[in-house]
Amino acid sequence: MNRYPYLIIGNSAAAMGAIEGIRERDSASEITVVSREPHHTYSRPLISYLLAGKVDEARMPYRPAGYYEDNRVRAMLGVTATHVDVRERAVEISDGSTIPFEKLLVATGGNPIVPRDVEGGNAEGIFTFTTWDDVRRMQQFVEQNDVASALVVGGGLIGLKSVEALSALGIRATVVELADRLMSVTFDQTASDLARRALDEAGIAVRCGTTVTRIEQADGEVAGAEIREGTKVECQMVVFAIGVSPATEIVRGTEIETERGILVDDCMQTNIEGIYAAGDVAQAVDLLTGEKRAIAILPNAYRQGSVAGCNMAGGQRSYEGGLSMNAVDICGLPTISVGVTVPEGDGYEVLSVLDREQPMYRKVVLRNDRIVGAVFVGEIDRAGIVTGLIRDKVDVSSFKGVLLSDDFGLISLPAEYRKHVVSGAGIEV
Amino acid sequence: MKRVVAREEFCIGCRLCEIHCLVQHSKSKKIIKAFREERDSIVPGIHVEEKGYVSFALQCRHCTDARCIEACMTGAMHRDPETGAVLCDADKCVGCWMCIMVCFVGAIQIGADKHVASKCDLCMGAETPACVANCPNEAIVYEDSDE
Amino acid sequence: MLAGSKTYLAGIIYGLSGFAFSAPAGAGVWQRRSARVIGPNQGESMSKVPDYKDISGCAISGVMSESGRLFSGEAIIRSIAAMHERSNGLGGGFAAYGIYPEHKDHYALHVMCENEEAKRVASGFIARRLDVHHEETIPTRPIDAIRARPILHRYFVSVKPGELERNYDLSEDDIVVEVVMEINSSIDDAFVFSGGKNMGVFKGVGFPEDIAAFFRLEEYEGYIWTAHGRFPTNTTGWWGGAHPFGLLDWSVVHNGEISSYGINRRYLANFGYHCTLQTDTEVIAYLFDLLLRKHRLPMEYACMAMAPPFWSQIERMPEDRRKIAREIRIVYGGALLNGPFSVLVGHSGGMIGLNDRIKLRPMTAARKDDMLFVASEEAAVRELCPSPDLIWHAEGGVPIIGKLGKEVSAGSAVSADSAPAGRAD
Amino acid sequence: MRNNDVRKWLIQPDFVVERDPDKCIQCQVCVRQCANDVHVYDPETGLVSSDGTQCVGCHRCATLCPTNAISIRPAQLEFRPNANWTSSAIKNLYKQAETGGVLLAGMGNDQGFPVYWDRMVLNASQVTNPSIDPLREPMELVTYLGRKPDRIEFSREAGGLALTTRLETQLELQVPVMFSAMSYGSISYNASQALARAAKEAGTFANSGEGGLHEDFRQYGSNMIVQVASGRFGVDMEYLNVAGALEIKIGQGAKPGIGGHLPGEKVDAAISATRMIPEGTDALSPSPHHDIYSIEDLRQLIYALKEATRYAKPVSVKIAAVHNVAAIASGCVRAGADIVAVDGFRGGTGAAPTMIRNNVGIPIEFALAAVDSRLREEGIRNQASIVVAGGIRCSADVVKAIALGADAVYIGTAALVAMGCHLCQKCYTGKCNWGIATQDPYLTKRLNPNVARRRLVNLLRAWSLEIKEMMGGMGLNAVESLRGNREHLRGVGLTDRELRVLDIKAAGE
Repeated sequence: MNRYPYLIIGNSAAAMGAIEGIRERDSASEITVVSREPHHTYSRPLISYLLAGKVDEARMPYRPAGYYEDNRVRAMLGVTATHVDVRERAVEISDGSTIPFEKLLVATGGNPIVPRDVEGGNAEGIFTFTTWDDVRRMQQFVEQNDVASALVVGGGLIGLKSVEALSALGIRATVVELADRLMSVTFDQTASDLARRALDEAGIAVRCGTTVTRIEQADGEVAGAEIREGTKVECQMVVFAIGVSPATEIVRGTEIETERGILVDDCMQTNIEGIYAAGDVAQAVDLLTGEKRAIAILPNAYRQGSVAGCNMAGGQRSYEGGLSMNAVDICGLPTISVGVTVPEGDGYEVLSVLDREQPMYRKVVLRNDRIVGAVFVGEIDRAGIVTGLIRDKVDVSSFKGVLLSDDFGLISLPAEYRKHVVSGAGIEV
Repeated sequence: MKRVVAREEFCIGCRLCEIHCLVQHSKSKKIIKAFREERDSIVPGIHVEEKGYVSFALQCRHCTDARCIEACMTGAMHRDPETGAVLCDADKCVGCWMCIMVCFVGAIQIGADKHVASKCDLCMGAETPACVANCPNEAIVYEDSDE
Repeated sequence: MLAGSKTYLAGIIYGLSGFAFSAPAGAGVWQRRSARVIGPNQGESMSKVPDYKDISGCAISGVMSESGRLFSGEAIIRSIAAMHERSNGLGGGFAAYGIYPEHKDHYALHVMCENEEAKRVASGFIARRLDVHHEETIPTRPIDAIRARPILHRYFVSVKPGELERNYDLSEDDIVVEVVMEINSSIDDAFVFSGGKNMGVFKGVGFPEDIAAFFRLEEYEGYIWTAHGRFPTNTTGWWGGAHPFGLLDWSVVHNGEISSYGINRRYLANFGYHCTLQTDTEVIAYLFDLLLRKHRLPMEYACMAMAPPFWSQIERMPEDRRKIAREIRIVYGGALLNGPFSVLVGHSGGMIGLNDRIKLRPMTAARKDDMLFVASEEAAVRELCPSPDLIWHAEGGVPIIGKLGKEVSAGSAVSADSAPAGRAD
Repeated sequence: MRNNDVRKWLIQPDFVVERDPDKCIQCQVCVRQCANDVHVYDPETGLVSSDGTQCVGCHRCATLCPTNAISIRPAQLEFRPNANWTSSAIKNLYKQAETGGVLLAGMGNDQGFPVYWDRMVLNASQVTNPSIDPLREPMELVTYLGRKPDRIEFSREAGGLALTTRLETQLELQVPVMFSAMSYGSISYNASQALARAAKEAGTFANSGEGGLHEDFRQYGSNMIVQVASGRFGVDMEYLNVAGALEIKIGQGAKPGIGGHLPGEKVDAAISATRMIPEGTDALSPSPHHDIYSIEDLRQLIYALKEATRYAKPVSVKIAAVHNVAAIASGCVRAGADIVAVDGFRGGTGAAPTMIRNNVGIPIEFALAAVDSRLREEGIRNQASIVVAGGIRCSADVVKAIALGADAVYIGTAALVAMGCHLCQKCYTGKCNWGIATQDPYLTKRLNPNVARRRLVNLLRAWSLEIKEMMGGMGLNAVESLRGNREHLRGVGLTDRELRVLDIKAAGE
């Protein structure tokens, strides 16, 4: 049987990372990509910009046209892989055929979570927001219907970007968040307050500590919504943006170990030799805790894919661990949040500065004189330096006092680390 | 590839690198005109950090293992296949600031228009970047530093 | 210690500037005078910094029998005459070795005097200081081209035994030099122009072939002959100023200009030599005297001091030789003769031809049987020896050494190897 | 009032700083570069302005200004013209009336004495003697410094001739130009390092000055001459033995008869370790060596140093050019000096009393002529090399010095200028804006030693090329034929007496 040397299920950041990782070592063998979406690889986070009209479809591709040809990639687009046959080392696809492989990467990403218990959840005008096709559906809906207002359920990254996009289309938008703050995974209350103010100024209503309980229908279409305390929200469309779960269905029932996502080692390999997973579907080691955790962010996805690709092609590269982090521009307010920002338990030290007027907010969370988390709102230019300190687990006791000062920069760091960063780490001497 | 390497022991904090970077990236490329008309619309790709008598000029390291490229969701941040420089395509950048978040050197800034990231472009393949050419003390040098 | 010794003070060569300047302007053409054009300003102050440059183009030639066979002056006359165009009639001269076998143990003083009174005073002085074994007029014949001429007389002398006892620190040579110096410096119009044993210098104002005819040199027989034809560009010439220059039995004929004269002169002053003639040829004679007679350097190294190899060449030498060459350059930097020159030095033991180290003046050498020929031009050699065994252009800084009773030196053998094959007929 | 050189009552500024508003882009480079606070940025107006009161005329701001917006001119305020009471004489009186102190100055004598180098011209070949093209023919500048025997002796051995003369150690110079004594302390670490490295690269010597030799510079020892001065700073066995040669500093051209004083604030940890004195204490060099009150004492020190270095290092004695310099030099040679270094009255310094700098000592040209002639008269010229210093500005000065009789020259000010010095003469303030004569870490890093080294090497290279061209023109292809060859010099505009002292002819003779 003619086995495919490299088979990749998925066509987004992790898949591109894998292609590029493979191609660094193996420029000859064919790579096969199977994607259920019919599109050339595109930038998933750009969908909110597309919806908002800030970018056009021509700018959607994540890699240029001709990318597959240039990289000798056989792209099977619009084809859904349904199951991994571990014993036969083959993937079954929707038309019933199978693709035998030598090396497999599962990079199927995540599935948007839709609550099942919401009354009226079957109405027209309810959307999730993770794919290009979601944008097209929403655009079509907005064009065909008189949508004056919308409800976004979920105040995380996707929720905020979608509410911002809807707002940009002239739709009055409301966002509800079950937690007590926006971006609850990475923001603290203060950051959330500042973000909320920015949303307010953009005419976006925010309700925290609540969620939608019922969707009203009129002629099968969304006609409003009721949130927990009984308040009604006028809306003609609802967007569910309460998170994604790893798209592990393809390995369900196989010997491949999963928890929330597919468990991988630091080579991004599953418990089955030659089968790898990367991206939002994978549950890889967390840099800070050392535990395995699914962190659905693009930088991690690409890096995991790249590590997997390298190892699939016979290389030796390990993943240093993922770091939960987010950069998001909320209606013109730049924010960056990294790692543990709302510490729970003892042993943490929190430093922060706040200027609500600017607004400017900087906060770092330390544990054992190492930074484990940080939030930057307003001024973010030097945030990456802190990310580096977190990643490199640098003892900051000698310069703790200046971490939050206005002129914080590399110059504030110990000379040795600074030189390592400037002339060493950056260029990997 | 050739990279700009900062030598902090010789940086005199004059900031001529910043000034000439701005001029180089201005429309007129004439210093007085650039400062009169474009000073607020250009963020120099090089930035002098100074504390006490220590100072150095900082700019993108054009890392081999560039996290900004990995983190870029639009593909705007890319490596020039010819020069190896890490460049940000302003037409593609949407200002998500992922690159700023992952750059542990702190060498990427929010551009003057607040919408796209701004960084050193090594003067787009110039034989000598403007900052290096105009450093009076050779505190930044452009040299081959392939690992 | 050489410094301060009374021997080598002023006027060691047979000429003295102090004397020259005291001569009345417009004296006979043979007289000593400043080498510069004589003008109304020839006063005291200018005499202190005399011009040294004997700016001239010249012809030189030398012939030697290394076996010591005597041969007539006819040969050297033909050779120098072949280079007539290199002279302009303002000076010619010859040195001949082995010409006075019957007086070979006595110094032969050749004296030129302007008048009888000067000759009378000089003769008396010589007789008082030295034992005169024989004296005679130097034979000459009348020549149309030679118009003015001094009285020419020669004395065969030795040092009085008492003189040596009185001057215990001086050698016989030293005493003879002292006497000559005194004559040249203190007796008006008398000038000793030759003073070695069994050799003689013959020179005057005129083309060299005319001077030879005048001195009847074809009647002499010697084993070394050197000759000089002069082409001064800025002087009327005078008899004493013609080449060769002599010091005891050293004679020097020279074509060229010593750009390093200023330091060579001051270097020699460090050793008590005070150059007083207005010519750079003088320093060459002194340097040979210093390096060979006083410092007893082997001929090859004396020549190396005067025309040393470049440092880059020294670097490539075998270690022993490199060490010597390096020391010579370091210690004898002041003896380096810089500038274009070719020089022929005669002495009773042989003849040395030397070019400046980058060979800016011509010099051709040839050998046949026991004969060594050295001349400015190949034509002057071929005139005497149409088919030499070897003929070559001297290399810069590599001396051509003719030794009485010896083979031609290694230095010239090297040159012979590098001579074009077609020339070794 | 601010410290140092503050504007005092009655004293007008020396310079006016003009800023062309059409050119100034408010970039503040000048503000950051001026250690004297001449330029100020006002964040409220967003404008840079200048006040010339503190300006020393070092041109740092004008040189770095990217738009050439700054000009510095002498202050326009003139006293009523008075040939006797010049403005500098008057200002000096004001200063002294204010402070009651000795006037200080940096660098060399700046008074209008004749520059005799400029009154001597060089020779060239025409027609009768070919000039030599240094691009096509070898042209040798290699110079050996040290005691040389009068003659070389051989002994006859079985294999032939064997050299019996053993030459004493000589310093080999690829170019007859060395860097003068400038101590670490008077100049910065970077400047010292640049000089040492340049000397090594160019095949010549740098001189440590009297401040010891920093540990880091010992690796350049074979191209260093180390000084033993009256303060004996930093002198120990390692210091002496690591060097190529030793120099006993008796005097300095800028301040003959005066010692040195490095203020305690400049004596940081590194300088303290190098000089072997406590940190923060003044480094005082006595005026005389208190163990040398006469020539026989000098002989003892020379031989003590030779003993300490097993007779492997040449010993130089550096003296200031004073009236009877020839006799002193002769004495030094007879006392055992292998090199006599003579420093003329234009020699530089980090600090000297102005009156002494401007009025004591004689021009190096005369001193050199006198010393060379004297040693030759005494027949001891071979026994020592002559090195001259003090106002050598260009390669022609070097050629003239060598023709007058020097074996080599020292350059100090010229080397500093090559590194960037603008001769503002404020070395003694410690606020050298060019990073040379300062220990302030903010200022010292302005001198990148890699750049300074390259500039020094370039300077020596350029001078070598020029020296070779001039020698070639004279028909000389070895520097030893130029050395002491005064026939290649002629005087222009000199009196008979001056010509006689210089022992050169007048032009036209």
